[in-house]
Amino acid sequence: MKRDILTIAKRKFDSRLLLGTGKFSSPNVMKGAIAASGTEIVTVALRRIDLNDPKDHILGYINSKKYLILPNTSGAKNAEEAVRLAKIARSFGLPAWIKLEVTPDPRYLFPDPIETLKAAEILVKEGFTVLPYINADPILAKRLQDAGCATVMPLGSAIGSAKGIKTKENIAIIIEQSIVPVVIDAGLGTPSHAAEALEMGADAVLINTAIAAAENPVEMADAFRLAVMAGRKAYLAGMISEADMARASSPLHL
Amino acid sequence: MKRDILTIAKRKFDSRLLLGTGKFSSPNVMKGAIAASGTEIVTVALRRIDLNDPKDHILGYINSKKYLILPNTSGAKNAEEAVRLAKIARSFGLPAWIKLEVTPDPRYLFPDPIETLKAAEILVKEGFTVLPYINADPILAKRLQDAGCATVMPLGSAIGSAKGIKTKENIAIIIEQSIVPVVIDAGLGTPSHAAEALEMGADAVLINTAIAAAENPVEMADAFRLAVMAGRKAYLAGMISEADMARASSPLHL
Amino acid sequence: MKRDILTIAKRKFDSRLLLGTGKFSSPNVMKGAIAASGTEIVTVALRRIDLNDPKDHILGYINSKKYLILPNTSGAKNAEEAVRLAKIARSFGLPAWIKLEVTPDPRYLFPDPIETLKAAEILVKEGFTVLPYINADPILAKRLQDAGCATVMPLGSAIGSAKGIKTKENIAIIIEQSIVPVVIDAGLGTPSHAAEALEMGADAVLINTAIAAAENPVEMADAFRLAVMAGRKAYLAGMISEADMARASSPLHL
Amino acid sequence: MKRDILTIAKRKFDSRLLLGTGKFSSPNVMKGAIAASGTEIVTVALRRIDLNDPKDHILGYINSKKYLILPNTSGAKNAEEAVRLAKIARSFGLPAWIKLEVTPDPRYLFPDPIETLKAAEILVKEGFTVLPYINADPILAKRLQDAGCATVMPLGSAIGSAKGIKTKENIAIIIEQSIVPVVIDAGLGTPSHAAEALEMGADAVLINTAIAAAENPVEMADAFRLAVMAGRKAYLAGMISEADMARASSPLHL
Amino acid sequence: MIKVIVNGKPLEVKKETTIADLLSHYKISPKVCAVERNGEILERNEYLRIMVKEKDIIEIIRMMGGG
Amino acid sequence: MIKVIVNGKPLEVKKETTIADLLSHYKISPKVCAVERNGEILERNEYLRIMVKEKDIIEIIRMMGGG
Amino acid sequence: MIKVIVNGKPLEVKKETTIADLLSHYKISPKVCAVERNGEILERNEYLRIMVKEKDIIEIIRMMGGG
Amino acid sequence: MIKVIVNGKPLEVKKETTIADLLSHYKISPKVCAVERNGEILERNEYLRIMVKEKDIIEIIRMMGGG
Repeated sequence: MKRDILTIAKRKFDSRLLLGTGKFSSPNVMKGAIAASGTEIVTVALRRIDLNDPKDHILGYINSKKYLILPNTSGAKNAEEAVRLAKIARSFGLPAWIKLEVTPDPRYLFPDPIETLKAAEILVKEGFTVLPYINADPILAKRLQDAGCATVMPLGSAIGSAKGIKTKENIAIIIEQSIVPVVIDAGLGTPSHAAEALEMGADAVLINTAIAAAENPVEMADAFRLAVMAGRKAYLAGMISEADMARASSPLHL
Repeated sequence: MKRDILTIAKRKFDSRLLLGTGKFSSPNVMKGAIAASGTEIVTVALRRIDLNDPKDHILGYINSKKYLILPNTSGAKNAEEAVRLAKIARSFGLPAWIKLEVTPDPRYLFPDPIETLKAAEILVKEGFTVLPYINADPILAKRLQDAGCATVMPLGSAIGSAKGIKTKENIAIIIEQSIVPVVIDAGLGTPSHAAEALEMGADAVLINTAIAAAENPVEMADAFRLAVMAGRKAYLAGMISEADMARASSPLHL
Repeated sequence: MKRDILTIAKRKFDSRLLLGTGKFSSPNVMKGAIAASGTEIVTVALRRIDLNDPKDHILGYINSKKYLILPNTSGAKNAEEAVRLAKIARSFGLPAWIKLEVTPDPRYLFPDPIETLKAAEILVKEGFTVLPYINADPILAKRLQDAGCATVMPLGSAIGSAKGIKTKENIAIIIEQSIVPVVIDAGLGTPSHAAEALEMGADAVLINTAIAAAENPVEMADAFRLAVMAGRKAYLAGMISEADMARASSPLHL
Repeated sequence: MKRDILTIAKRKFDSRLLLGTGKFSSPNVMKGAIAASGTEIVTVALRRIDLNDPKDHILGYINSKKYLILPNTSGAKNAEEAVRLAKIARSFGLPAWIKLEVTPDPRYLFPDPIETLKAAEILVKEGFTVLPYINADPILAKRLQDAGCATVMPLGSAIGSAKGIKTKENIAIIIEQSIVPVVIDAGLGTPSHAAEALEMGADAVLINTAIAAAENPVEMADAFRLAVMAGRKAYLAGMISEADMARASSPLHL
Repeated sequence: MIKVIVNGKPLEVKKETTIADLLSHYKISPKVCAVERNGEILERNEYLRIMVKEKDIIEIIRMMGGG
Repeated sequence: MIKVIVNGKPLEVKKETTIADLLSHYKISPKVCAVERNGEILERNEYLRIMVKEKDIIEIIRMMGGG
Repeated sequence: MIKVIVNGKPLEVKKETTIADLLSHYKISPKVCAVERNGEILERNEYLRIMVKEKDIIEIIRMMGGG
Repeated sequence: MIKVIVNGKPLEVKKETTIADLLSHYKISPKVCAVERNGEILERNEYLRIMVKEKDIIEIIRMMGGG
C-alpha cells in the first residue's frame, strides 16, 4: 500500500486528524489523548498568563519537535485582533502557522466571513501559513484559497455542538472546488462523523470537544484515529453508491 | 484494556463485523476481504448446484475451523421454505446456526414479520441457533427474542441500498430493550454507517454489498474493520451529547 | 377543478385529514378543532365509564350524522382484546368501522404485527371495515391489504413524538405497492409533516396530539387543514425533482 | 382573528410568499400563478433587450400598482456590477427596492459574502431598500442587518435544487437574532418545505422554480399559498415539541 | 339481594334488576354506552329484558377522546 | 452619420439622433426599458433631449422573468 | 433403467444406483453438497447405502456466496 | 520606581528593570511566553536589553489548551 500523505503548505503528514487541546481534565489526559489519536498537528490558544498563578505551560506537555503546534486566534472579534494574536504566536519561535478564527458572537462562535478574509490577506502577506475556520460557504472558501491560505476549514456544525456534518451540500461543493486541503473543523461529535467527513473527500478533520469531553478521552482519541483511517481508506477504495431498489446480496432464485 | 467480547448463543467473538460472501468478483478477492475485515462469522447462501458446471464450492475458500459459517435462508418466501433451507444447511455438518430470511417480494427484499416469527419458533424448537433478519420493528424484535432467537438483525435500510441507518428511532428502541445481541443487517453502505451503528449501541453489523461491490473490496474490508472498532470504542468511551449552543473549545476571553 | 375524492371502503370523503379526539383541554375546544380541521372522520377510544362521575359523553359533541365516528382499539395488548373492543364499539350502533391498534408495550406504543394481522383477519370476517395501525413495514402492509383491510395506517414516527416521517423509505414503498388508501398515522407534529405525507402520495393523515396539545388547538387545526390541502394539491400538480446542481431561476447571462 | 402583517421597510404585506417570475412556460401561465399564489411581491431580472426581437415586456403582465416589483441583480459577479444593475432598475421609475444577488460562480449560484456586503453598504447609502440573498451565515446576516438592509434572505439549499432547508441549524440562529424579516430564498422545492420555513419562524419565503417548473404551475402556486398560510398559522398557534417517548393520544388504561 | 361486579367494583342490587335499571341507577343514558356481561356484549334493545344474576361481571363502556 | 454600439452591436445613425429616436427605431417603448450610455444611466424624461454621439456605447435594458 | 429428476432435469440411471454414484456421475464431492430426495434431506453417511428409485425427485444443493 | 501595567494590573518596579527581570519577578520562563509592550511584540532575544518605562502597558501571553 502506497503511503497516503496529507500535504499542507508543503509540509507532509501521515495523520489526517488535527487535535485541539482545550477542555482536557488534566495535562496528562491530554498527553495520553494526543498519543492515542496519532495526530501530528495540535492546536493551542493564546491567553494572558495569570500572574498570581503562572501554572504549567502547555508546551511542557507537547513535544514541538514531534508535533506541529498550531496556535489559533480564538477570542479575536475582528481582523485586527486576529492579526495581533497571530503575531504574538509567531514570537514564540514556532513555525509561523496560524489557525485563523474570528468569532464576534460568543453564543455560537460562528466565524465572520468579512473579517476572516481581511485577516487572511494580511497574514498571508506577512508570511504566515494560514488555516482559516469558516462557515461552509463555497464562495468564501474559494476566495480564501485565492488569497493564499494553506487550507480551508469549514465547520460541520456549531463548535462543540456534536451534531456532525449539517452542511453536507455545501461541504461537498467546497471539497469539489478546492485545490488546498479541506479540513472539517467544528461540530464533529462522534467517530462516525469524522469517518463521514473523510468519506466525502475532506482531507482531514479537527477534533477537540468530542475527545476532551468524552468520559474516557484517551480511548476516544483512539476511536477517532481508527475512524479517520477508516473514512480515508473507504474514500480511496471506492464506495458503492446509494440505490433506491434493493440489491440482493444473495442470488435471487433458489 | 479488557478484551471486549461479543457473545452470541454462548459462542464468543472478538470481531463485531459479520461478512456476507455474495457478489464478490472472484473467490480470491472474497478471501482477501474476509481476512482484511477481521470477521469471524461469514454468511453463505444455499442454491442448487448447476449440474452442467459444478464449479468451485465456496467452502474451499473459507476455513470453517477459523470462521463460523452462517448459512442464510435467502430465497425463502415463507416459513416452510425457510425451515427447509435451514435443515439443508444443517446437513452440511456445520454448527446448526441459521440466518433466517423470509422475503416474499424480490423488489425490495423486505422480511415478512409473520412468516419470520413462525419459522423462528419452529427452528428454535428444532435446536437451531436462529439469527432472524427483520424490519426495524421493536415489537417483533421482542417477540423473536422471547421465542428464543440468538440475536435480532434489524435492517438499517433496504438490502444493498447503501442508505445507512434510516430507521434510527426504532433501532434505538430495539437496542434499549434487547437482551440478545442486536446486529444491524442491511443498508450499511459506508464505514461511517457501520461506526454509527456501533456508536448507537448495536452489538455488531453485517456487511456484504458495501465491501463486495466496492472498487477495491480488500481495502474496503479493512476500512469497515477499522470503523467497527472505532464505533465500538466510542460507545464504550462515553461520547459527548449534542448541544444546541456552541461549546467553545478555546477559553472564551482573551 | 375536478373534485378530488378519497374513497375508503366505498365511502367517499373530501377531507384527507382524520382527527383524533384525545387530549383536548375541553369538549368545546375539541368541537372547535373538529370544525376548523375540515375533517370528516374522527377517532374515539373506548373505556369503562367512571361510575362515580359518568361525565359528558363525547358523542354529545360530535354529530355522528356529519362525521364518521371511527372507534379505535387502543389499550388492546393482543388480538383477542382488540376483537373484544371492536365488538363493543359496534354495539354502539354506529357503522362497523374500526381503527385497529394492538400495542403491547405502553412505553412507545408500537403496534404488534402478528397480533394486528390476526385481529384484522378475524374482524374482516366479522364484517368490520378495518383500518389497522402498523409499523412502516411494507410486507405487513401488503398482507393486511390482502386480508381485506380498508386502509393501511403506517406510523411516521412514535405516537405523539412529533418527529415527522422518520420512515420515509418504507412509507414510499408502501404507497407504491398499495391498492387501498395509505393513511399516515402517528408522529406527525407539524403541518409541514402532514403536507410532506400527502406530497409523497399518502392518501390521508391522522392527527391528534399535534392539534390537541397545541397552544391554540383550533388555529392549529386550521393550519393542518391548509397543509393537507397544500400537500395534496402539490402531489397532483407535479412537483419538480431534486437536483444536485443549481438551476438558475434568472437567465444566466447579463 | 387579528390580521397578521409582514412589514418590510415600513411597507405592509398580507402575503408571506414572494414569487419569482423566471422559467414560466408562458406569460399567461405566469400571470395565473401570480394570482393563485396570493403573492404581493414579484421578482424580476434585468437583461439587455434583444434588438432583433424586442418581445413582450414582462411589465405588461404584472400590474405594478397591485404588486411590488422587486428587481434582482442576478448575473452580477461582484459589487460593482450589482450596484450598476440596481441603478438601472431604479431608472424604471418603480420603488427603489432591490433584491441583491452577487454570484460569481454560475455552477451553484452561491452568493459572495464579501461583495454582497460591499454592495449592500453602497446601495443603502444610495437610498435603496436592499434585500440581500446570502448563504445561511449568521454573522453575515447580522452585518447586513447592521448595514441597513431591509431583510436578510438566506438560502435553504442551492437555487433550484429543491432540497429544502438543508441549513436548518444556521437558519434557526439567523431567525433568532434578526430584527429585520428573514426570507428563505432558495432551494424550497415543495409546499412542505415552505411550510417548514414559516414554522421555524421565518417571516416569508421566495419561490420560483418549484412553481414555474411544476407540471401545473397555477395549481402549484395555490398549493404554496396554502402551505405558507399553514406554516405561519402553526408558528402562531404554538406547535408541540418533539418527544423521545411516545405520548399516547388515547388514555393508556382500558 | 344479589351481588354483582360493575366496572370492577362490587354492588348489591335487588332481584329482578334489569340492565336498564342498572344504567338508570348510575344515571347513564343507554344511548351513550355499551354493556358487556360476563364477556358477552348485550344488544341495546335487550336492556329492558335482561336481568342481572348473582356474580355477574358487568362492564359499562363509553366512548371518549382517543387518537 | 455617426457610429455607435447598441447592446454590443455596431450601428450607424444620423447626426442629431436622440435616445427617443433610437428607441423608436427599434420599436421599443421608453416605458419598458432603461438606457445606459457609456456606463451612465439616463433619466427617462431626458430621452427626447439627449443625442447620441460618435462612439457612444448604449445599453438598452428590459425587465424579464427572474427569481 | 429408472427415470429420476435431478435439480429439475430428467435423468435415466441404472438400477441400483446410489446417491454416492449419482454425485460421482456429476463429479460432485459429497462433502460440499446436501442432497434432498422427495423433500427429505439425506444423511451424508447414508449416500453409499441409499439407492435412487423410479420417479425420485433429487435436489443437490451447494453453498455459495450470499449475504 | 516606575509604574507600569502588567496584564491589566498596576505594578511598581525599580528603574532599569528589564523585561527579563520582570519575567523573573513572576517566575515565568521566557521560553514559554510572549511579551507585548504598548501593542508591540518584543523579540525574545531582546528581553535582557529592553527596559520597562513609566506607563508601559505590558502583556505577558502564554499558550494554553484550545481548539
